[in-house]
Amino acid sequence: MHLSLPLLLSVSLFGIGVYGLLVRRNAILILMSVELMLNGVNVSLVAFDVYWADVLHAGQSMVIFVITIAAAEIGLGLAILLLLFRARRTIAIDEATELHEEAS
Amino acid sequence: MSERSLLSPTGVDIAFTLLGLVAVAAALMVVTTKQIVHAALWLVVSLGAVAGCYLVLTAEFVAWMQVLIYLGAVVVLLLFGMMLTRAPIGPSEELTGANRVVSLFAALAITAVLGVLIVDAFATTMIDIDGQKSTASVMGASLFRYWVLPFEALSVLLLSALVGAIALSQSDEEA
Amino acid sequence: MTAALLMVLVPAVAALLGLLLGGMSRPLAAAIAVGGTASALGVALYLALLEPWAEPLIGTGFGEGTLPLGATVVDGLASTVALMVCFVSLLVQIYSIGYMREEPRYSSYAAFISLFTAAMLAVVVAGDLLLLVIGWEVMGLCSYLLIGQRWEQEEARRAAVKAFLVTKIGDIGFIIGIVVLIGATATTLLPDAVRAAADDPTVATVASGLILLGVLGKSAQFPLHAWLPDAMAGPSPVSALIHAATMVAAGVYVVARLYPMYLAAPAILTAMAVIACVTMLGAAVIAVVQDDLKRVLAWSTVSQLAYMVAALALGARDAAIFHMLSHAFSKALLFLAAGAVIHAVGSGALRELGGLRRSMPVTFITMTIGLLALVGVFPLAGFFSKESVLVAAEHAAHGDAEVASWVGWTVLVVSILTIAVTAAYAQRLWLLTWSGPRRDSSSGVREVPAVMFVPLVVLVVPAVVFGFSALERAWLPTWIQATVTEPLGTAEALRPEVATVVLSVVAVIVGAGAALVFRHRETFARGRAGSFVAAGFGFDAVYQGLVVRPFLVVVGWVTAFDRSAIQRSVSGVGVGTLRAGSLLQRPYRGDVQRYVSSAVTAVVVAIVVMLVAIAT
Amino acid sequence: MTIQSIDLLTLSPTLVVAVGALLALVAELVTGRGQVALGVGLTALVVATPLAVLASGEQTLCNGADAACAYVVSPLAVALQLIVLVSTAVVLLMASGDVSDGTIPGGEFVFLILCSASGAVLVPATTDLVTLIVALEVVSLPTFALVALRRGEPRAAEAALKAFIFSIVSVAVSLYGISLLYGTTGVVSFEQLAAAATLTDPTPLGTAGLVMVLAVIGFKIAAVPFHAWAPDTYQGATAPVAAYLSVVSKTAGFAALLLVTWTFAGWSEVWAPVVGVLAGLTMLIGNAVALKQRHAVRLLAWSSIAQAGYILVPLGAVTSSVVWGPEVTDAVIGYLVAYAAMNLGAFAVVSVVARRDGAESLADYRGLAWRSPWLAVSLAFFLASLAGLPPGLIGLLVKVRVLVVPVDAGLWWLAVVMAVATVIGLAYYLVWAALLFARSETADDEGLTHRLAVRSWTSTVAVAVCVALTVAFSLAPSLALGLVDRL
Amino acid sequence: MTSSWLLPALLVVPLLGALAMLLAGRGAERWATWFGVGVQSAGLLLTLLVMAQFSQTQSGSMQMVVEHSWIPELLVDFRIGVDGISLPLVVLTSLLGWCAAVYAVRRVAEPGRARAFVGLLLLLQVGMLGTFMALDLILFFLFFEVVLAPMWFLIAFWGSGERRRSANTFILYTVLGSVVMLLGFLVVIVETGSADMVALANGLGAQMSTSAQLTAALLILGGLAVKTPMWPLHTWLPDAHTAAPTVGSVLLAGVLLKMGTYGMVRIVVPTLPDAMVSIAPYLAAFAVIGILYGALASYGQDDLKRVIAFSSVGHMGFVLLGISTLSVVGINAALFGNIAHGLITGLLFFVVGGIKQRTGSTAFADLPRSLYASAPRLGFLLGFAAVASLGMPGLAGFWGEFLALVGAYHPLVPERLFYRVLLVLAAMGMVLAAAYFLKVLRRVGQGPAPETLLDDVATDEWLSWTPLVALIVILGVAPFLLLQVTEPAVRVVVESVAGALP
Repeated sequence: MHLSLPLLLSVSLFGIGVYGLLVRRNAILILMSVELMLNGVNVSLVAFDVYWADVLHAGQSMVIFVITIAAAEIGLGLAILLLLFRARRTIAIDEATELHEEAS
Repeated sequence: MSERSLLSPTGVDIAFTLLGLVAVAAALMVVTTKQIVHAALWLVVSLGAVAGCYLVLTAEFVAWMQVLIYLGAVVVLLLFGMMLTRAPIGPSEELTGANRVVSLFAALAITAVLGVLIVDAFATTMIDIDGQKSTASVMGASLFRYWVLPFEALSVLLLSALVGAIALSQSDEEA
Repeated sequence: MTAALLMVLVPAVAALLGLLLGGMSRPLAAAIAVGGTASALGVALYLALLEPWAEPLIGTGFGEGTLPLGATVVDGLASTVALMVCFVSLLVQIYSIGYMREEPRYSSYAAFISLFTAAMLAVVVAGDLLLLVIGWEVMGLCSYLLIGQRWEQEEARRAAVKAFLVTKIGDIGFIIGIVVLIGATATTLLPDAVRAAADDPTVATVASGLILLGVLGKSAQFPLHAWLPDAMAGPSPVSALIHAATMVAAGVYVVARLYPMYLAAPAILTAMAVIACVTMLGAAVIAVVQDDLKRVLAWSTVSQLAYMVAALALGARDAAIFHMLSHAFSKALLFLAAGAVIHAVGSGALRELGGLRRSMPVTFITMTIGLLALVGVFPLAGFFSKESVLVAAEHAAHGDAEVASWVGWTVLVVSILTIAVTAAYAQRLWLLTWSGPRRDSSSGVREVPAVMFVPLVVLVVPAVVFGFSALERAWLPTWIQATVTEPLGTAEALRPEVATVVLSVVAVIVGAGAALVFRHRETFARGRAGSFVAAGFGFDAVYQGLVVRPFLVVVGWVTAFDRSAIQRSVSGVGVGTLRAGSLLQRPYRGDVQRYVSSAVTAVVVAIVVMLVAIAT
Repeated sequence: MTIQSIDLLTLSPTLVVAVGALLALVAELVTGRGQVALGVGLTALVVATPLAVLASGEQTLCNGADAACAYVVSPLAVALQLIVLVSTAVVLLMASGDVSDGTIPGGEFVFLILCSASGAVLVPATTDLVTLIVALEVVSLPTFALVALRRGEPRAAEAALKAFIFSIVSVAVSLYGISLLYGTTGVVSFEQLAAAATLTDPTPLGTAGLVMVLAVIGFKIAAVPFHAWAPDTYQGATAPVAAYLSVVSKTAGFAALLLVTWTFAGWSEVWAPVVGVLAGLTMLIGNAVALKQRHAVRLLAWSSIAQAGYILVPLGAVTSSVVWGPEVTDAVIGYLVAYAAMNLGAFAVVSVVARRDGAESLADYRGLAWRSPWLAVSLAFFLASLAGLPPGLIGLLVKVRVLVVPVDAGLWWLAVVMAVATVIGLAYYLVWAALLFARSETADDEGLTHRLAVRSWTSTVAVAVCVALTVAFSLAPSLALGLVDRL
Repeated sequence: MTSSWLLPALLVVPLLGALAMLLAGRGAERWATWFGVGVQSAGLLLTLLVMAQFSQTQSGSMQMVVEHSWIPELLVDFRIGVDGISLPLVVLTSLLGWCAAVYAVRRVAEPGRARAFVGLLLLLQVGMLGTFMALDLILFFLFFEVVLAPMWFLIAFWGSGERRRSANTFILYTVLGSVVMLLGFLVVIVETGSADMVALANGLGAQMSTSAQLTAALLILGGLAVKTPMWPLHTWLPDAHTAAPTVGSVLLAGVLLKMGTYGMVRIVVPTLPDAMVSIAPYLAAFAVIGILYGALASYGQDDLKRVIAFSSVGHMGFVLLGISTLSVVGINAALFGNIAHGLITGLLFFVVGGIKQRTGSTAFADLPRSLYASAPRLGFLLGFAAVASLGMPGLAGFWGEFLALVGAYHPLVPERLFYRVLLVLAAMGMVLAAAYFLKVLRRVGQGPAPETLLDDVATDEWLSWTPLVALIVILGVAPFLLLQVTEPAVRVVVESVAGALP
């Protein structure tokens, strides 16, 4: 099987995640886009792990760790979002701009 | 494994390509759909397709982990998040932000650059799939032989995420 | 500590004491001043007794390793001039006691005069070029301070600054000259430096030319003469001492001291001759039309100094020194007498004087003798000294001097003419002051007190007797001819010659006669005060236009440039940074998505740039 | 199947801190008072410090013959661990005031800080990219919760969100970079990667991967393209948390940078120019924007961005003539140690004044010298040190030590940019120092003094510790500049 | 055996004094200024001891050297010592510090902050003395910077007029200069591997390649030129002087400016001879521009302090000319000019401070006239200081300028004719100097008889000023007293440059 197939998949997932991250106004959709980016990374890691037939399975172990990290992050991210929602009734990113530079 | 150009795929290639296309299409829908709930559902489809890809790549344990944690826990969490933040059910216009052009340019740029690099580096390389089985036992062995430190560190990470989330969700009234 | 240095330090210490203690009481200040000058005269006499003309007294200075300072040389020339300086200073100090009775700040006045005496003596006995420069500049400072004594009046303030700056312009040449001399001959000792410079014509020309600038400034020769007439704003004793006898003569003395170097630079000598002729005649003509008693005498001094410079230019150093000494006595006498008249009448304008013969007999007699000496009537000192200059001019005309014969002829002719004009303004001065109807303003005039007219009488003696001392068996030639820098040759006497005597007598008669003829003309008394000539041939306007105004324009440019260009450039940098700060601050409006998009773009750009860099 | 042999003593610093976190949480649940949790936390840190020094040079979690160990404690690592431990202790001291008056829940606060600290202690000792990323994640995740944990400040959530999003994006980018590096070399451990880097020239994919790995490091040390979150997050968070972010999390970032740059020393022509340009931009933008600040914590945020620029300079100056080695690392560690002391001190004083007088903007600091002379003098001392102006001697000496590297490498533009940046930096530190001693026009001096009484003694101890450290470094600079050789 | 505890004591005494002032409670306000005088007197005593122990014959070699390593990582050793070049400057600093302390006893601008004022003065003293004694490049740089913070505080909080803006311009300009100088030092340290000034001076520096020497020299000279100040880097000086309090201006003009020229003679000339030989003509040209520019600009000023500030630019121009000749006479002239300028401008600023205290302002627009009559002694001192400053032979000011001209006649560098042209231009500066000082005396000293009399010089002012007046006269009449001390040391410096000459 061609190595470049999974890599192309990972790059496109990564790119789509970046696009979603930069364009979506709703915070939760941003989290989703980040998940896509991380999945892109995971595909690439697995592909390289299988390609190198790594004895240590560094790639696949790393994927497991990445998945766990993603889960932890989503948990905390949602907690922060809820806090923000409770404070400002909206989770649109471009409205969360109270902290900024005053042009003095 | 004989060198074969990209154009003469074997069965494995075909399966992987199909699953890949499904994943990419679903991902595109996630970032473009007008309805927030549909986005979550498309995410499920995309992650499922990726899990399939892992299976094709003989990364069996990782595939099950993907299904269990991502589809099971993460997406469910996201849905809960949407409910709690009273996301509108029907289509709502203002989901995509203003600087669309810049974001598109940035995303395309990073994809194009990395894509070119990858194709240039690995255009003809093949993966020898048969003969490799990264089942749960194999992964378990390598995890606990080589990767104990990150494993332990992750436990601290999860615990701190847990406590953090709880502390944040306590409303301001009680101590 | 050689005796010469002692002679210099005594008046200096007197000046210091005068400043510190003088404020307490007038008599104390007067005592310190007169005592100091008297003891200086005593030391000068003691030095004279050691026959310095036979064997010059060399004193080494201090700090021999790095910068030797304070070396002194006393030879015949030095001790003679020192005696003259101490003598005249003493008389002026005594005279000032009376003259400055009502004036405020007498103690600082007397102290500055002592300081001046010390500075002049420093120049006279200077054995090294550094002591010479110190004396030279401190003299300028004292002249500035004393001219500005009555600084309440505006013209005194302006005159003081003008005097200092004009002489300072000359002094810059002087200092550069000294620097060149020290640099070229690698020694600061005067005798060695002069001898070394005399051997190398280029150094001699450059150094003597530059030093000449300083001499022109101090001796008020054209073109740096404009300050002397204005200096008359100072008290008369100051004019007598500084602007007649000593400081203005110091220039001549310095040239005499460095004479071998000048002899080695004929071009400079010719220049000196030309300048002397211009100044001589010009000043005399201006003197005729002046309307103030002291300004006439001031222009007369400028003219007489030109005689000395002319003598130096013709290689006759002894004649120049002889004329300098005789002129010192007679001009000091005239200024003190004029001071007495102003003190008595209250104003120096010739219009308000007249018919004072009976009311001020002593001043009348002494001033008349002074005028006769100035004009050069036999047997007074002026006659012999002027004749010695004319004789020197005649010899130069016959071509046996270092300069070209045409120079000798011009000097001779111009001198004769000047004698005539001098006679004219002397006669006019005498007539307007002493004869003629009594003015109402001079009704209550009485003779000045004794303390003022005694110095006048004392000064009459040298004015009369000094002339004979230059003849055959007399002491003067041997004294002034003996200098350290030149071997002691046979001192031929300064005898007048028949031809020049006849010419000068004729000139005197013509000049005096002209004055008598025009005495009834109404402009005679008033003179054309505002006229072009009276204003020194409009030289002041030229000086103002060529020097002062451009200077102020440049000052304006520089101040404007400093305040605007450089200032703005400095604060500009500051303001620029602040503006950059606010520019850089603008993108941070709080939208995290915009931050992230710029971060991601930055990563992509970095990757592309590094790929290109690696590829090359 | 042999389980990795674990030598607990070498691992002890990380373990003690992690266990301390748990104990603190339990203590708060049992006694119900936040101060006890702080006490437990402090003891854990105090115990961990000597252990860290003892563990110098050890290594553990090695498996089998080739002894490729997972946890290696080089002297460099110990130095970084010391900075983390001491700084966290000072942050805890600072936070006692906020904990006692309820703005921060005591137990959770200490737990989260210690979890993050244990990650920060782990980072310098990692030996492969996987553990490195996990450790970095352990450091940063708790900080978002800490930032958000500020009762009575609605903007805290926004601050945490900004930091959170920046973090996950930069982690994602770095992970992708790591996958590319893994792809081109097939290995993740630093030794093997280093061997690969010295043998082969940088491949295009490797270059891209390496540049992308710098992303998460850029986020942690808030260097230019990844700095935008810092001012908003510091302003939104409480002062002790901001202090923690600006010192400990930045130290973890620099530890990662040192490890990555050591690994890829062979490919220095890839990362050195990038780090150099980032250093230049960070110094200039950090200082220039700081000039315009009117809010105390925001100014300190921009100042800490600028200071990160200075610390990057030695690594940016690595060229063929100046190779990655003690000359570069001593400069980085030296500056980091001094920066920790100075910056923590400034934040300590700001936290006291902010809590006591509700002082937000610089104007509130006018005439502080008349109200509390000791606080004002120590703040002026810290600002002078940050500016590099005597009496803040150590600030100047570490800048000199950093400047030597680009001059030695002949990188003139970097040396000149740093020189100019220091001068711009001096400007805004001076403005603040001038305000401290200015005669305060407002007559309400008396109003502020009565509230003086509320000050808790622990925050004074925090300020005192920082002053003592900075003065000690000023008098004996080789304590900071030669820290690594001493361990 | 020259006891080596003297020099460290000279630094430690004011440092302890400053700390005491910092820690002293509010009660110390009353005796703070007297404490300042006590500490400075102790410093002066120690300086006299140093002078006594200093052997004039070997003034070329470092004496009383104290040396122990401080920061090995930066090659920094705490190495201090004194030789013919630095001893006079150390004495000048101690003397001016003492005069300033005496003057400040009853004349601190802000009564409430005497402790801080004295503390800052003592800290300033440590910085100044340290700079002149340091024998290690980085140590020199540290002391060079120690001076900035106290001077900034003095100007910003005790000054007058737009003190804050002037203080900021002063410190930012000087820090930029010193940072540039630091870059130069680092080039030297990196190239030669040593930071010891003495070793660098006799030979180690000369081994550097000419291009490295040139870069290092340009950087160091750039930094020092800001401090000197050399035209066109002088714009901070007038503002700083106008805004500084009297004591601040005295120390700023009296000592801080000398650090620039001292640095050149001690570091740049001997360590980087090849570069110095090629840079010297440009330095001379800038120096002469500075002389003329300073004189012309000060004639056009409308404030007494600004006139004196620009006169300093002029005088330091002469000092720079002296240095740029690279000859024994020239550098001796520069060092003499340093001391003379310190004494004279110090006295001038004291007198102007006295005038400002009595009349409330120093601007010509509202200064009363005829000071000679309203306060005769103060008028005399103004006159004396002005005359000394315009370079009247017989007073200290003249020798610095005259010997610089003599040095310019025979420069060690080949461009001899160029230097002679500069010599003439510089001499013209003297007459311009006379012009603006006489304008000052005419405007301030003279004028119509005054109605009201001002109170004349008080005893503490006499006490503070007489040493300066005495020294100006002594050095004027007997310049060899100072020249004998500096000559051997300068000869050593010039020999190390002579090797680099074509």
